[in-house]
Amino acid sequence: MRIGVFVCHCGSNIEGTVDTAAVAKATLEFPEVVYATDTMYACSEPGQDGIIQAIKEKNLTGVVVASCTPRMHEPTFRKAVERAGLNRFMFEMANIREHVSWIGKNREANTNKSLDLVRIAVEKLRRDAPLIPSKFSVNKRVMIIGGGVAGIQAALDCADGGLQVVLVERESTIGGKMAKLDKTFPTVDCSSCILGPKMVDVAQHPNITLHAYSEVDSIGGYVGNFQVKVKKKATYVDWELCTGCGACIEKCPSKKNPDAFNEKIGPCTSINIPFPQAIPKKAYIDATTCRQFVKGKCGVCAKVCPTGAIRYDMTDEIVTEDVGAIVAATGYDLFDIKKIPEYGSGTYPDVITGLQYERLLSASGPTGGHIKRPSDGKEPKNIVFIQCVGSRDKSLDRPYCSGFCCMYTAKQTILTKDHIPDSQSYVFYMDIRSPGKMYDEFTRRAMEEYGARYIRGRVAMVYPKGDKLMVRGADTLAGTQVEIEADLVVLAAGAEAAKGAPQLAEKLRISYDKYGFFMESHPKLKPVETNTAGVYLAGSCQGPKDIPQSVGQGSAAAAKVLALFSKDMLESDPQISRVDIKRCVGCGKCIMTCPFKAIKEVEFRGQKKAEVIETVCQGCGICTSTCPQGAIQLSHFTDNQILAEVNALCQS
Amino acid sequence: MNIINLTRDHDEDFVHRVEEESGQKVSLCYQCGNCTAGCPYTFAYDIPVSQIMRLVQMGQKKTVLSSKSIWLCATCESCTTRCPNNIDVACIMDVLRHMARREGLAAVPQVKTFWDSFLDSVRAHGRVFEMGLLINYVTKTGRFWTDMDLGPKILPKGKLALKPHDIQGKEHVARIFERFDRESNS
Amino acid sequence: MPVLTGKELRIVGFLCNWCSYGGADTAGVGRFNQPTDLRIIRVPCSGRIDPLFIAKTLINGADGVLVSGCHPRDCHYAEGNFYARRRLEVLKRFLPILGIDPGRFDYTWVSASEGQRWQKVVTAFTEQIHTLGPAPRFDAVAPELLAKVAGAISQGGNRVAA
Amino acid sequence: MSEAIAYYPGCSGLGTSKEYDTSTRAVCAALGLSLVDIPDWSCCGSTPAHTKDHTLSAALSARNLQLVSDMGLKAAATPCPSCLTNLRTANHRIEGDAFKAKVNKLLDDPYGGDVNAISVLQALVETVGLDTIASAVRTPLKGLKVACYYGCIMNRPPELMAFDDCENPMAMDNILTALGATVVPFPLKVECCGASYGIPRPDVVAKLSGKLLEAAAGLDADMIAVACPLCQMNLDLRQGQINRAMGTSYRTPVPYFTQLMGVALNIPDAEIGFGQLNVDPRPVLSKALSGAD
Repeated sequence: MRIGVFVCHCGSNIEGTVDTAAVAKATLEFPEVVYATDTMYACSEPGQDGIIQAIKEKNLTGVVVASCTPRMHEPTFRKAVERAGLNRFMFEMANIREHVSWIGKNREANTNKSLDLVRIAVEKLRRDAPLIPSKFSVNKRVMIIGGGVAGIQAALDCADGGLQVVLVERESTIGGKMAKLDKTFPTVDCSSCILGPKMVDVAQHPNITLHAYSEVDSIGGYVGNFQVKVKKKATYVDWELCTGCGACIEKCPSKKNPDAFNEKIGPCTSINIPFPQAIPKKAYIDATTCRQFVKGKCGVCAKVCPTGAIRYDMTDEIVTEDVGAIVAATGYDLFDIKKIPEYGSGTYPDVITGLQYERLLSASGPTGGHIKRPSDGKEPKNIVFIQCVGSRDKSLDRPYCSGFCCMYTAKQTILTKDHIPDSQSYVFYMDIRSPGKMYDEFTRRAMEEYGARYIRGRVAMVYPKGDKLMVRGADTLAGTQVEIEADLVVLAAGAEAAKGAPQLAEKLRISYDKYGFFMESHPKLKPVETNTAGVYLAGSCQGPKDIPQSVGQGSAAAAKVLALFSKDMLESDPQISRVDIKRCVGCGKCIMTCPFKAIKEVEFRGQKKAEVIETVCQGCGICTSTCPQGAIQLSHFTDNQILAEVNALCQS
Repeated sequence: MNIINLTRDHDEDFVHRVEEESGQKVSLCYQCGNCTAGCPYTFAYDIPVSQIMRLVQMGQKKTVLSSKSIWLCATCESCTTRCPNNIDVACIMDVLRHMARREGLAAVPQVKTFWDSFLDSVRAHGRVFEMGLLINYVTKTGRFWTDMDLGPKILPKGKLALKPHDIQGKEHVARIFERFDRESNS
Repeated sequence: MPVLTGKELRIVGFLCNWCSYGGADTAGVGRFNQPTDLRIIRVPCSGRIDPLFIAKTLINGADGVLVSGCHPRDCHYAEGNFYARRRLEVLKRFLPILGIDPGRFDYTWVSASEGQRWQKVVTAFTEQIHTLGPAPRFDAVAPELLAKVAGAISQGGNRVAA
Repeated sequence: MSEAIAYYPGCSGLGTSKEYDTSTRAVCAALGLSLVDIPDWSCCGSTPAHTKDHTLSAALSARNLQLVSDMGLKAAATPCPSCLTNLRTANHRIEGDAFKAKVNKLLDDPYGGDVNAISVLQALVETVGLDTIASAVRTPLKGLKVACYYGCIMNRPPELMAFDDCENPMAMDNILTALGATVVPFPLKVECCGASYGIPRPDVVAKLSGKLLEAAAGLDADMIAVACPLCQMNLDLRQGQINRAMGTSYRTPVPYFTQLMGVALNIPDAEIGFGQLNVDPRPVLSKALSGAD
């Protein structure tokens, strides 16, 4: 083999603490290295041209680039060597930036370590063989998990692009958090007026299949060919027959259940349609409160239903959907305000969350859009808003900013003044975060035009005094303690990962951070991709986002899916396991351990042998370390290659 | 109001000393004001506790150590309990008192006198002799009216012993103080 | 010269591509300073790591070996790290039989988002190896012994058998 | 009979809070909680010590913890939250070897760090248990409305005290409920009373304790049950000073919770020691228990 080594300066990122020229020079001592040079930016156009030119001029048959992480630019350089006529797998990288130059300033140690990393890359490359990808067909259906505004947008864009879409929603209606909002910032648009038509589009789109009140049970397969089992939870109502007339709701005798859609500040019936614009507009029974289930007798809804749709004997059902790509758009949940007992949430009914306040503001909410405080139904005059409740708080393991609370609080002060002109809003804040088009202007309007009094400081405690709530906080700008006698306290509860998000991530085989938010492939450049091919993200499941950001991501994820499906065949990664049938004894251990069922048993001249199904193998190499004979080897991560790397490091 | 020249008047050594002696990292404070909001003594302070934290961050040794606030903190732990950044603010207040003592500063002298009288009593008897403590404090401060009204309420109940209950091992306790004095002077 | 004599020890890391290698990248992007001893070998999954790699690395003269994969349940390949954990646990128990201080080997789980955790892991492990000092030179380990250990470990690595 | 616990009464237990000490001893004896006196215990140093120096403060506490260790016991209970905080803080800081060495340098007999300090309240709730307490009640406190006030450091900071909820503790509430009393939801359970500033800054105590009396009165509580000698002194003995400063006229009894337990368990009056308090709870108590309101 004739190997060329290219050591990148990455401007001063590497060169600052690594003597790249010395590294390049020293690599010429390595076996089969015939050419070595340092280069300013290996990934730039001149950098890549330099590699291509060297391959041609020096008749190189393999290339090592020592630069940044292969997780960043391995595909870039593979394409470059391919352009020069080499097989793109005759290429290795040494990560001398993230793993060397950025984590220490000792130039001598870094230079030395860089040389070591190039040494193992060379040893690995010497044992690489050209690989040819094979092709497999794509099932051009996409599943969107989560029917909030991000999922709705992704579903509509994919469906408009001609794809078959399966939308899975955990609740009985799509709409997500946005459906619960009264108005949206900074335009004070009516939330259900702008979301409602999109929800209707979902219902009417011929390309969209909606599974509401359903959850993803398990996921098998791989990009282009996933099999998703969806659990359709029992609604106890035959939705083919239900017309959404509401007769059952009117007559249901169990009327005092906490209404999840109204964030539990209003009651609802056991058989229910969450709100008038629900999609699908179908009733479902909550079996935990329904008298027919709890007491064993009632049957009122069955009696009054004009279409005879009630089915008390309905059970959960599993349906399997075959899709080629999946978009996760599972949103967020609110921080549990009971975790801050000094604010009295859970103890004092007039301490509520911002989302509960939205329901009090909403005309379709439990108070018909009149702001009445939960304890006694009185109209509050002094309303205290507390920001950062469960955000930016290390002591609660919620150090991140939830992003949208500053804005929705400003909106709520404006709406409060509109609803109750003689009211006074107070906002305790630490910093106002309003970086968006017309956002900061909006918070200023809340103060300047609507008279909201902003107090820079946090609240230490809320306690009752008579029928008021005493709010004791600080005004750090004045350097003083302040007290407010409030009628209602609204907590801007922060966002956290949706319940069950880590479990879904495990089914999708994508990563999540320590808070349960899904990990994107690259924080800057691949915000809606994941590290699992064919799985994309949209909206707050990746981190807290407001509506326009979520919608943008929904469209972005749809664009990614459409681009993926623009090809009829996909290329598989050829870095997969291969069986040496001379060594295989047919013991079947690899078949048992393969997580993807990618190895099958075949007969070869009367003997059992293992065989890898090329397009199914994902290249994890578990089989290789399981095989007692060393007969099954993961290409480019063979035993010989890894041991050669080990030996290269251990030689002195 | 004074102008603070941040290039010249930032005493970084003071910041380090506070951090070392308290085991706390003062840069964690983002000035939310929760400590001031919850502090029962804010009304009595000359500088609210969140601003004490800010002034420590700014290396304003003299202002901090001459403040009354550090002598009025009762270590009620409200600030420490509620700090969103898990800073033990009460411990920092304690450490600031230690430093002020070493600098010979005590902006609320009667508090320091009371505490010193208390420790003198423990040093002499092994336990606090409450009556002796009161007499000692009154003599040192000249505040003869202190709690005079309480005398008739408490004396007939036999609660305030007129003689100290010395413990047998009071020399052990005295030796703790002696060794401490020696260690702090060495 | 692979390590700086007198300053560095020979520490080899086996990291899975999806979580821990990414975590080490995140640490780099965040400029979280680390000791320079560790050299990382990238593998697709911790399940790809044959315990014999580790044994051979230590026998061939490394002073320490660190393995890191995805957190349990968070494996990119669904269950590779379960296999890894099983095998590595068995290996830990067999190291003394090979005459190797088990303190020279450790395994951990670091996700791609945990740059700071990676910094801590590397720093602590490097310190641990420096406390142990350079590994004693090995005279060739009897191949039969290695084969025996290999057999035992692969038994441990097989879910059905174990 | 549970395992014996060393008993650390604290200096005020010999003086200003005698009745807390006698009622604690009597109640624990009646409930089978064996408290063993620590021979020749000394002062923990209280607030004045930790405001002077942390090593000195820890050494004064550690002397007593080592005496407990010498008794062959693993735990010490104290009725006083201030003592408790000092003993626990000493234990916590001594976990650091450097600090431990500094502390032991001041001591005649080095302390190993092996004695846990808890409050009498915690021992009653966790070692004796609410069921045992409830079944020992002879005179239920039916009709009595009580506000339970824990003081600022019984539960704070939570990492150090490791007992009950730091914002809304319930241990005393639960005990009084078990005794048959009606417990009002007192919102200022952990607000500071003014602590040891009664002597140097009585104005501070008047304001802070005044707020507590006001809140209890606002909830129609017959009395405020307390667990801290300093709180008791500020709220009870200084009630007159508070009334003068705030222009109020409260006469709210402020008994120790152990005294109320004593009533419910039919402990002799001498050990309950209501006569030692400034505002005598007995009139209010007998009125409430007789059902005449």
